[in-house]
Amino acid sequence: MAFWIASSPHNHNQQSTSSLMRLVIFAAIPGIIAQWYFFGWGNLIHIGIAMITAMLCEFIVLSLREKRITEQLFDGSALLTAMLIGICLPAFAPWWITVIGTIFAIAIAKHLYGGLGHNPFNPAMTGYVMLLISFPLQMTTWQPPISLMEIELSFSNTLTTIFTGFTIDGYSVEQLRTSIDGVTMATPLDTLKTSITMGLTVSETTQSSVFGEHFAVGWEWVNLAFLLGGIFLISKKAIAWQTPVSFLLSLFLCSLIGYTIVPDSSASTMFHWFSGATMLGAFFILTDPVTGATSAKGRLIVGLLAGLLVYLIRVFGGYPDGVAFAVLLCNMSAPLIDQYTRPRTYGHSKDLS
Amino acid sequence: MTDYLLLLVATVLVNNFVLVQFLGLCPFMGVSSRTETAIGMSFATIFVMTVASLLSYLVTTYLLVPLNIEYLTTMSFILVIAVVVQFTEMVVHKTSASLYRLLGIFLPLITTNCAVLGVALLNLRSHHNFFESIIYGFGASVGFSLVLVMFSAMREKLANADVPTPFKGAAIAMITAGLMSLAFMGFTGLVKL
Amino acid sequence: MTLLIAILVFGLIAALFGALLGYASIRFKVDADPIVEQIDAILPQTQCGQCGYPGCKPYAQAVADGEAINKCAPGGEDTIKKIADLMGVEAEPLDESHEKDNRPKVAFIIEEDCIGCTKCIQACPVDAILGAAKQMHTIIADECTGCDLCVAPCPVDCIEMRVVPETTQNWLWDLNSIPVQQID
Amino acid sequence: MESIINRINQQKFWSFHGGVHPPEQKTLTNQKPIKPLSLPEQLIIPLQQHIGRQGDLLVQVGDHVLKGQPLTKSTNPMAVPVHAPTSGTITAIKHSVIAHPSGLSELCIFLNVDHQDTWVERTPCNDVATLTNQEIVKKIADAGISGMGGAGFPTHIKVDTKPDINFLIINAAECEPYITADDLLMCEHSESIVDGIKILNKLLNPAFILIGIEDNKPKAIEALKKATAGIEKIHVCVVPTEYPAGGEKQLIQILTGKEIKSGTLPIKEGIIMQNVATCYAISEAILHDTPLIQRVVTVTGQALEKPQNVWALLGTPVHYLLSQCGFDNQGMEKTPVIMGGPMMGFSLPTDTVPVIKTTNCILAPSYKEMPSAFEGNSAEVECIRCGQCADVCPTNLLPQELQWSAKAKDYPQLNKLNLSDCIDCGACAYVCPSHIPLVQYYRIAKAEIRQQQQQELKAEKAKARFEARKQRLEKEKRARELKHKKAAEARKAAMNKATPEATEAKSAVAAALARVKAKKAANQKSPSSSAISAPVETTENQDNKKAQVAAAIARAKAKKQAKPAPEIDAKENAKVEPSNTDSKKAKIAAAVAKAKAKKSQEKAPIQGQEQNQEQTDSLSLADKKANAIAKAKAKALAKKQASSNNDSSTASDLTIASTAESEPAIDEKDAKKAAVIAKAKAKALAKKNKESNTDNKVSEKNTVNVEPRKVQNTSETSTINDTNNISDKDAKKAAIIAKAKAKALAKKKLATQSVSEEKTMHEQEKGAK
Repeated sequence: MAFWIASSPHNHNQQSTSSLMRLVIFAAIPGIIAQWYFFGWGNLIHIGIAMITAMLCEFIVLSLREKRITEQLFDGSALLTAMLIGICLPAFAPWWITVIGTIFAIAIAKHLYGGLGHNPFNPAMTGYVMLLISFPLQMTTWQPPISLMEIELSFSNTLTTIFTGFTIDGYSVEQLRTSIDGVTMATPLDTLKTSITMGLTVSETTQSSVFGEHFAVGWEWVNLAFLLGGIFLISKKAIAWQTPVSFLLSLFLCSLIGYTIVPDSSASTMFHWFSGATMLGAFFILTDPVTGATSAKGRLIVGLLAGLLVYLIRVFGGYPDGVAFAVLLCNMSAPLIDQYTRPRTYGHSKDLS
Repeated sequence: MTDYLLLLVATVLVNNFVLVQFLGLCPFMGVSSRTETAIGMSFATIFVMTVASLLSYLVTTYLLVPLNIEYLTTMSFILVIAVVVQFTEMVVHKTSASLYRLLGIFLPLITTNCAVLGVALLNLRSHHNFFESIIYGFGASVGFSLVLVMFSAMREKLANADVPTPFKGAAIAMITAGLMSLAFMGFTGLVKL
Repeated sequence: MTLLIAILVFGLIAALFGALLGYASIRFKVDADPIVEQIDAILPQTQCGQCGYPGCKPYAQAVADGEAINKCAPGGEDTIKKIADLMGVEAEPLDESHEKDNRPKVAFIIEEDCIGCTKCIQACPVDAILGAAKQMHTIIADECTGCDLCVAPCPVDCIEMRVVPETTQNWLWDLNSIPVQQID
Repeated sequence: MESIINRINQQKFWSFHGGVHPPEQKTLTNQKPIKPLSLPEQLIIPLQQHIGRQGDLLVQVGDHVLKGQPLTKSTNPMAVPVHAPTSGTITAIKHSVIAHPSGLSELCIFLNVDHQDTWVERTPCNDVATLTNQEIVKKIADAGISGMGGAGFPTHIKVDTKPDINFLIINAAECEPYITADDLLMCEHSESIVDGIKILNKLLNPAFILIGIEDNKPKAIEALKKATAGIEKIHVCVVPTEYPAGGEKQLIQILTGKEIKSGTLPIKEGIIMQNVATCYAISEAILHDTPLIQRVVTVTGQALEKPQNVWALLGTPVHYLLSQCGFDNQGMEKTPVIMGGPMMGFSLPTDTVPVIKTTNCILAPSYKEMPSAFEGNSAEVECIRCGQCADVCPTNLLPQELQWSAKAKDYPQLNKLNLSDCIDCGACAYVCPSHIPLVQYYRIAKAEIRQQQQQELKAEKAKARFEARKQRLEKEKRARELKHKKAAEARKAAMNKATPEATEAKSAVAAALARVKAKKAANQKSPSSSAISAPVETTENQDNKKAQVAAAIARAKAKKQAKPAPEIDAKENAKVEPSNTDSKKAKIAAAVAKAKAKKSQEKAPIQGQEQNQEQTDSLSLADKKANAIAKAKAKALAKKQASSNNDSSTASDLTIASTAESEPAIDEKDAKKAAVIAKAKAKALAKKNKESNTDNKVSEKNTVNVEPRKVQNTSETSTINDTNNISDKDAKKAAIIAKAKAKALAKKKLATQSVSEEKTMHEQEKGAK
């Protein structure tokens, strides 16, 4: 028995990083369930593949770097990254897409920089963008919502499609993606972009079945579920409220301005909110504290910037959805924003003489 | 007016000199270890590139073309750039000795910064008029400055990161630049000129 | 003919630009290089001469002229890093010819043994030794820079360098070094 | 101003950024009354219990002291005295582990309690109005009162300020969890506290007096409201409970909405803050003439059976308090015992640490209630930049960025991020999900920055001295050249003409030759002559000089002969050593033996019996000589001192190496020089006293400025100490005396010096808070 020296403070609120990570993972579950309900097993399988790859990759890298494996392997950060990649990928993307993306995310985007806490770019989004640029074909194999699909899609069918490219009955991905009316399905955002480029108005475009009754079949509910999860996270103070709020606000304003100026070729504000990866990005990706801005003001600015970028890329850019790019671009500017948004320290007011 | 604005946006973001066209990588890697230095370098480069593209336009249009000696373009451009850089160097040395020292060899090296010559030559190739030349030069340098300053802020943050030894220093900076380039791919197709 | 014109034109441009630069060089003339002063301010001013120069200022001058930056033993890694920052070069490890231990020290005269030869007084670069011929000498600890230049001249070896003891004033919050009491 | 008063009247206050709500755990102790403790067997009283300087010792080992008797005396405004907490006998004055996070040792007085608890004579004062402000301030200073809330800033300095005071804020917030010492003090002694506040009111005459108290102490609020009922000026301000509302700057911000500019003191805004316990101590000191000898300490934590507030005498060892409260650490592998609260306290390395003036809590947590106190830094994982630390920081810093820079030792960046404004409150580390000991990183960085600044100052000074020396050498060189030139001319002239000057020069040369001869002669017969000259009190300097020369030569000789000596000799010598009664002799012998051993190891032993014989002979000779010389030296010095004590011309008597011509602060330098000289002198004196225990007269005669008693003290304490340490101890004691003397010499300097010191103390206090 001995006297024990420790530095003050001696007590602690007993929170830990891994519990924080777990909370974020749990908060994403409603969204995943919604995704499963509307789009079938595809993304769940991808999440599974990604998680296994992530854990293996994390284990190998950690042992190469001679780190405390037991603690860092289970801190939940790798699982969270894997989960985000799995959610984002098109449901029919081949399995190796997930594997490559996850390895890139874990090994290069995260561990080359020193692991958790040091990575300047969000690993999941870095992996996703890398895939998007390198494998454009595979990355656009979006699956239409189950309700719009011609072919019955079971778990085993999805599984074989992901691993072999064909269902058990021998349907190819292309066939699967063909909808009832014989058109290859794309995401609502993609559809919108293509038709506007072809000179159609928004109201004409939204006649298409992918848009459904409200904004986009399935997507709106998935986004709503993520929104709920996000609000839960904010209420638990696991994420800062500034980034999602300013991001959504900025996206809302941009689309409102666009809609007011040219209503014919601009989608509604709510369409922007409830399609694509808006809510996932707002609450689960942009709020990643490691890669975001640290000060409250900085977070607001990052959110505004992200909203603007998402809108610009969606409306003017070459890609249908801009969340992943916007996240990376925000990650890039976050350190600079941080440098210029430091809060005023107590006793450093200018009017104090 | 809109055309000029679009040209500016296109040169700053879509066809960013550093991250998309991969010009001017030497100072991009060299003077990005501190934000302060990077900002100084940015101003110097903005000045040099804008003035150089202006002067090179004048030289081409009013000397080389009338006199039919276009084959001396590169040479005359180098002359113009060298003078502007020298001038800038003197001014910087006078006004901010510490910045002068921090920029070190990279200040005179603006002369050989391919971005500067690149701007002049690309102006020529795209048949830009007087204002377009200036905007193109300015836009290119602003794009260069933007990513340089961002990159320097990131590198300051990275300085404290626990990067594995083989990747320390330039290696991780290169990887970061690559990932930034990846992110800038998002601007593809943003402006169609 | 075109060749001639080309030469003429280029000559003219060159002359014009030359004149511009010439004017600028006068207009924006920089007088002295303040870098020596800045380096000197970084150096610890022990005036110990371990760098091979007779004092800190000469070494600062030498560094400005391209001497290696890693020769200041009393300053240690900190000083090297600062000079490296200032000069815009990579920091190097301390020159190996110096001993590693650069904890702060002060000279101490074992007063019983002092014979009052004043040799150390002459050696001290900062006049931190007090005494007179045939009188016992003593070190003004507050002024001593720990350069150990007085150790060698002492004929009776009565000067030793002592590490400055740790007090509550200069304690650096090293909790691990605190010995704890064992209780049973 | 008006709005502030309005808001105070409405009990509507401001708030500060951030803050946390750690579990309060105050119910462990706040229901039980303050328990008076029985007297412990031994008290350990550190000489310094506050920020500033330690006072000069007034007592010595063996003295019997009465309760309340001052043990030290302050000569410096920044020093406050300590008093005997009870009557007893002083058994030792030595270094012991003090109540400081470093666990380092400092000088402490060990007092064996005689259980009589006899007071010194006290003169209670019934009416404060009869005292002048100066008298009150002096009484506060003499009572040894320093701030009892945090850092322990000497109170008499804080209350002796001139400018108009808008607010006197009494800090009763006690925001740290677990601690209820102030709470109970307010419940039980609210009248005395208000008396203390009245005294402060008389001294400072502030526009308003605000008592800031957190709303988790309803009883104390009640008691204070009752006690202050009739007084218009005093407002009891109940503020919401939030850590760290009790921080000086935070409480000011809550109560007045004002921010104190970084690097300045609240007094600049016309605000002064005092702790409630300090108010109590002031009223005790003024009204009952009771110095600060005890305080309320919360002894708490779930490792205790009976956690309770106790009246602990200053100097009570922690183990006594713990045992009185039923400390049960059976089955615990690690025992964290924390002095102070769980947020800002420090863990103790041993349980012999005494209670001091700033100790408000002793906390012994169980593993269950405070697991992180047992973990240390082992739970630290990577920072994920979540920013929770920045959300809770009361000074609105960016703890996370500070942490990166602190780890990278990027001090300029830390300064840019205002690390110096951190108050060490620990809120950031409390919430950090990665369990990073942020505060510890900052403290290390702060200490290193402070050290660096000191080094820079020192470097600047060294540079100035170096330049001054260079100039002086240059001047001397020129002067010498000039002299040589003159001499050469004179010689030339002398050669040419056989003038009287020439003969004079010749005679001078002859004299020099003679002197050399005499010296040589002295060399040969030095053993006898110096031995004789020592006991006989010769007044001539020459003998002294001779003796010294002889000593040097003897030493050199010894050295030379020691060279070929084999190791056995050294051993023999060492054997002889203990038989020597004179410690001085023994020491010299030891030194010689050491030198000999060293030399013999270096050189191959060329042995011969004759050589051996000769060697031992000269050894004993050298011993004797050295001894005699030392005595002679000491005496001569003492004499010199006696003769030159009345004026300060001592400095000019000795040739001082350092010339202060180019120094701007000439006075200060002089003072310092004088101090060193005095030190040397005092040392010689002390030695003499020690050696010839009889002559008190000499010392009395010699000490005009220095009290004879003190000199005796010095010599006596040093004799009881280990002989190996003697020189060290002597030097220190001498330094104290010398300091006193230097002060007398530079009285003018004192004022300015103390002012600057005060400033630094203020800064330190701030840092500590």
